[in-house]
Amino acid sequence: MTSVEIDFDTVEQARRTPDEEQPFAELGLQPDEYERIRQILGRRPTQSELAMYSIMWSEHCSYKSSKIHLRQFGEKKPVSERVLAGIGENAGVIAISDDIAVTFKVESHNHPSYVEPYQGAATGVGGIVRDILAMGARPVAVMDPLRFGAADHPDTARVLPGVVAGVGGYGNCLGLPNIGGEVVFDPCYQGNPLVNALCVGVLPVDRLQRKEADGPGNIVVLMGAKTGRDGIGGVSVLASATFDEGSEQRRPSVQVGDPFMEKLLIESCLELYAADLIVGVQDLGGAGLTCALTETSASAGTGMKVQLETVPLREPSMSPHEVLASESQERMLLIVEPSRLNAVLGIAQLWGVLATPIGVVTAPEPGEKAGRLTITWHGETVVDVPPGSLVDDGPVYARPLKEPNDLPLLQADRAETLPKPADGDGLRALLLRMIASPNLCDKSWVTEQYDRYVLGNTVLAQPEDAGLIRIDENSGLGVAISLDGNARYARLDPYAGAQLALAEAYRNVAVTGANPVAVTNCLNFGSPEDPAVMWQFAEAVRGLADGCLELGIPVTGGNVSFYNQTGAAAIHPTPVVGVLGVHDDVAQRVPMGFSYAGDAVFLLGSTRTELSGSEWAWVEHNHLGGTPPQVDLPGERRLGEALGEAADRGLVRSAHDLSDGGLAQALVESSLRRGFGVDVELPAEWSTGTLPFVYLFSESTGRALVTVPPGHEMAFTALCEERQLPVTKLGTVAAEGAALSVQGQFSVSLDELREAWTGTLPRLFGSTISTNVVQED
Amino acid sequence: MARVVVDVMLKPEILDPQGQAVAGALPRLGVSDVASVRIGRRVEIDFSGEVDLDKAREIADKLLANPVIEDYTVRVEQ
Amino acid sequence: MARVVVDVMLKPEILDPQGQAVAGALPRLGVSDVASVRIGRRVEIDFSGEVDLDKAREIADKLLANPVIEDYTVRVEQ
Amino acid sequence: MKIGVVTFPGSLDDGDAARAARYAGAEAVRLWHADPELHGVDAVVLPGGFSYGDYLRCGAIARFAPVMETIAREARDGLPVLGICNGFQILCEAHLLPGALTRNQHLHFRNRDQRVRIENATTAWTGDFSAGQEVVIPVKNGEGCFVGSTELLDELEANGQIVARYVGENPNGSMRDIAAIRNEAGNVVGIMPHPEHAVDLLTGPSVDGLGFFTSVLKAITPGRRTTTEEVPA
Ligand SMILES: Nc1ncnc2c1ncn2[C@@H]1O[C@H](COP(=O)(O)OP(=O)(O)O)[C@@H](O)[C@H]1O
Ligand SMILES: [Mg+2]
Repeated sequence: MTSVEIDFDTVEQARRTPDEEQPFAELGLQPDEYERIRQILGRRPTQSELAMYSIMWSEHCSYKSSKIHLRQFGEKKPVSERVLAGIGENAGVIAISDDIAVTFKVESHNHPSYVEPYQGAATGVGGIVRDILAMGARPVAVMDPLRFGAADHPDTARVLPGVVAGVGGYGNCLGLPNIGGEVVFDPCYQGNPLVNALCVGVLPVDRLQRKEADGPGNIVVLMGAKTGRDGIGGVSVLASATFDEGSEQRRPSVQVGDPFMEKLLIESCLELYAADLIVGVQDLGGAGLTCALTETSASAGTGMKVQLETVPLREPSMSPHEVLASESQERMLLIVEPSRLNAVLGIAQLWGVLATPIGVVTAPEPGEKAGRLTITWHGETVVDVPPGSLVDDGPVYARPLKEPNDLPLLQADRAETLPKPADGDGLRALLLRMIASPNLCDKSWVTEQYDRYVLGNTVLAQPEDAGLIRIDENSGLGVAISLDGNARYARLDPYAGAQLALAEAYRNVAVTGANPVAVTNCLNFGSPEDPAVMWQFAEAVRGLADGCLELGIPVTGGNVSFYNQTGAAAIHPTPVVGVLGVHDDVAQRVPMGFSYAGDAVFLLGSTRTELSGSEWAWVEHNHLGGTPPQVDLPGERRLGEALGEAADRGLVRSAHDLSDGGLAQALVESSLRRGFGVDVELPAEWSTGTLPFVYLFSESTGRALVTVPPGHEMAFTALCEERQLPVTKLGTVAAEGAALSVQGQFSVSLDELREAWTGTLPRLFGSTISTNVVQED
Repeated sequence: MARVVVDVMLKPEILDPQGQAVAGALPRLGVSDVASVRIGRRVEIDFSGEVDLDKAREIADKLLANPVIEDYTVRVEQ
Repeated sequence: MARVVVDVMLKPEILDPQGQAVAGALPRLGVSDVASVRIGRRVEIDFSGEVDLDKAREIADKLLANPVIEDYTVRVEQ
Repeated sequence: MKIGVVTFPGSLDDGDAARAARYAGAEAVRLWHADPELHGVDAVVLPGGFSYGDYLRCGAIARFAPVMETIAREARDGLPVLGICNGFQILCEAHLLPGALTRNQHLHFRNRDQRVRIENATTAWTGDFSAGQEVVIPVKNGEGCFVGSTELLDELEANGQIVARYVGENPNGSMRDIAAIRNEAGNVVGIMPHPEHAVDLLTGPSVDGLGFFTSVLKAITPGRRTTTEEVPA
């Protein structure tokens, strides 16, 4: 081939034209970063190499701003023999018995979901499912923590229905039950909704897969969808226009998902794992082939020779740098011994999935510690790099941190001083307003769009406190997961806010009777270049790491999403924390709803006057200020242990954690769940003036509402007292269809409660078509 | 009564799983010479009075198509 | 390469909730003179060789449309 | 007794249908879409899911699977066939049942526990119920709205071919609240709600769904379906 015909940049050309100007700044690289690349290569990078470095060294892939902080999750890690794979892998893997492990992780897909809500959310689900699949696991459930702008803002009517349909469209079609999530509204998310997605998978302990591209001579196989131009620039600011000024077509950064293809990909991968046919596997997500090729070879210390033109393309006109940067969905990279190649291709064919050998693993040159990744395009070398330089040698920043200027004033402006209702009528009216408010109202309009039954192992799902799935049909072994985050608390105190999210997720898992064992997290923040945001981030990570150490459960994985802001305004810091717990026998699960008239109702934990950052302050006074509720992790631990033992001994009929909206909200939810009323008498010391209000709406942590069947009360209270866990008898469960009554204060029929609680979302989003374009107000 | 037809198709570079699935099923109908199938939406808008093509274009742009991933054409049907 | 376009629309007597929803949203765009909106599918079939209209008709009849509820038209695109 | 459960690419509730068959006391036999052989099963379930992604029209592509040719032939000979959700859609597309299933009127996928009244207890799949009995079974579909011409609907009513109706809120806008229908002979039934998800109180809202699977075990004559080379010794 003569060089005249070549319309793409090659290594040879790069050597010949060292001074050619390159658009590194447009690709998001700093001048010193570009200089580093030239140093590493000993020449200017080719167009393809430049694209690869710019993606791999982007914030999203390199964690350059967060790395120095995230280290604490390792440094402060509590000892746990359960963790088989932790941070650094696609997802954390936790042994739940001698031979069964689970893997779980949460990730964000925030920006794409704002641009194209349906596809953005759908591909968010698809991406996290492939991470779980890459560990060797069968994905068995998904969850979706979501944050939107104000519920009544016209653009929320564009974003929310699309996001929900996308989460459902992809998850339902994959056959994964959706077992929980969050729907939270706050104006801070107006131009920047948060779409986080969690997947959990199950694998035999001995089937854990590795991503290492070990064994020189082994074949590199790309399996799944064809590669197209979609998503180029999704990860970094890479846009093909900057390469190709002539045909300036803006490429979309949103990909379209194909859940059917993903389902076939899952089934074929699981067959490959079961037959032990592969050496390594890696999913393709952000940064596509670039990330998969470099990570698999770098982690093994090997090299690769890849013939890029063998990659099946959807659009034949793609150039090599586009193929390398494409974020086309539903693809996996496999490392296969040559003798197994035919068997692998055969399984792919059985499921109707494309599988194509694209290269071979190579050994390091004699004297070298690591191999090189060389990529050719129709015979010409377009990439020749040490793969480790892309994966591990990216820039690391200790960005400046500074407490936000407004924080002292904000913290001084306490909600405890706001006007409060002081009589029964006022409380009754307040209760009805509170349960109808967007954050506290019934979320069925959203969750009914998700399949919760598929796979037949869903024991608890939304609106229960945690999702609980059966893992082993014979023994009843299962896992419970809850995801939580309260950004208002985190805004007021990010250290405490992260711990409160952890505490809430821990509590939600514990009330089902499960034993919390591991943590994942998705840290959604504004721009790391803003010292105030960076301070929030640092505090949140420190809080979470300290909290996990104190609770004795390790962080096994997670995700960071920066740049969540509109103009200069960052979202509230939003650490979303997921806790996974193990249930030895899901038949002993504890649901949240009252279910027998005459059962005793107890409140566990202590109530304090804690209204700052509360849902009440926000709904009634549009107020955010003060300091969030006190964190009491030892108390959470005692509560969890007590609930676990009570569940094992069959002493409790229901348990429901208290969080947003306090005791009042918990009483309403437990009543409406199965349609049983409740008669409550407030403790004498809380019965006068505005104290009943405080008791009902304070958001003190470490509390749960529990019902105990007649005859077990003594045993139950003794169990709590042994653990120094405050226990207060509040009253009894009333008859089916009765009312919620607070003696001396008010009484509301369940019908009236239900009408207020369920009406809000259908009223806001019931009409099904909204415009496609962003709506300003 | 006058009718405007809006055809909405995914942009050529965007994956079309629907079309792909149909193309994959054709061999079973004994069809082997189809290179590609793309599936989009056809929207028929009947105006009660005069056709308002500008209005139709606005409807297409704001409601019927998502310009991030879809192209559309608007025409009056004869 | 030659293209056949198959338009598939719900029969007039079958309710089209999608079309209705779009029609219902029009007043919000300030459109009040639309009598009805119907939404169907537009399928573009690219043959690798000659257009085979009979084949296309068979594909439409057996696969692309459900004759119980849908009508279709098949035409070669110019 | 063997109940076959077909897996198409994109079938999702196949494992659940097999589990339900086992709970009812049958042996569950997995059938593969590309294999025309029914392996001696006495009845067949077409499970829920999104066969072939349900991209064109639900069930439209699955209908052409090799296994469907055999099922269509045997069904005409009396083989009991139950199509659940996507399976119901496939049966309509394959013209083994009349009418069609279209997009839910409210345009959303909907998953909820649904009250359903069994209208006809004479089919191969509903013999264990009594006509008029109300049961609770989950619905979960995006295109479960049954439509047909007035003549067809009248005919279904007159022939007792409406097997079940929604009670309370109709979850998808289905005409005449139809949740399940049968063919004229009564061996082929299509149902939109998912009986296989109501077989265990641990994981479902009731155990009402089990009745469909126990019914068929009583309706079939063992061995009737085995082909010569598979006659058990
Ligand atoms: N907030 C976090 N906490 C703990 N681990 C994290 C966090 N963010 C990222 N990680 C870990 O860093 C690694 C790389 O993350 P990511 O790039 O999201 O993974 P992937 O490439 O699989 O999408 C993963 O092991 C992930 O678990
Ligand atoms: Mg990964």
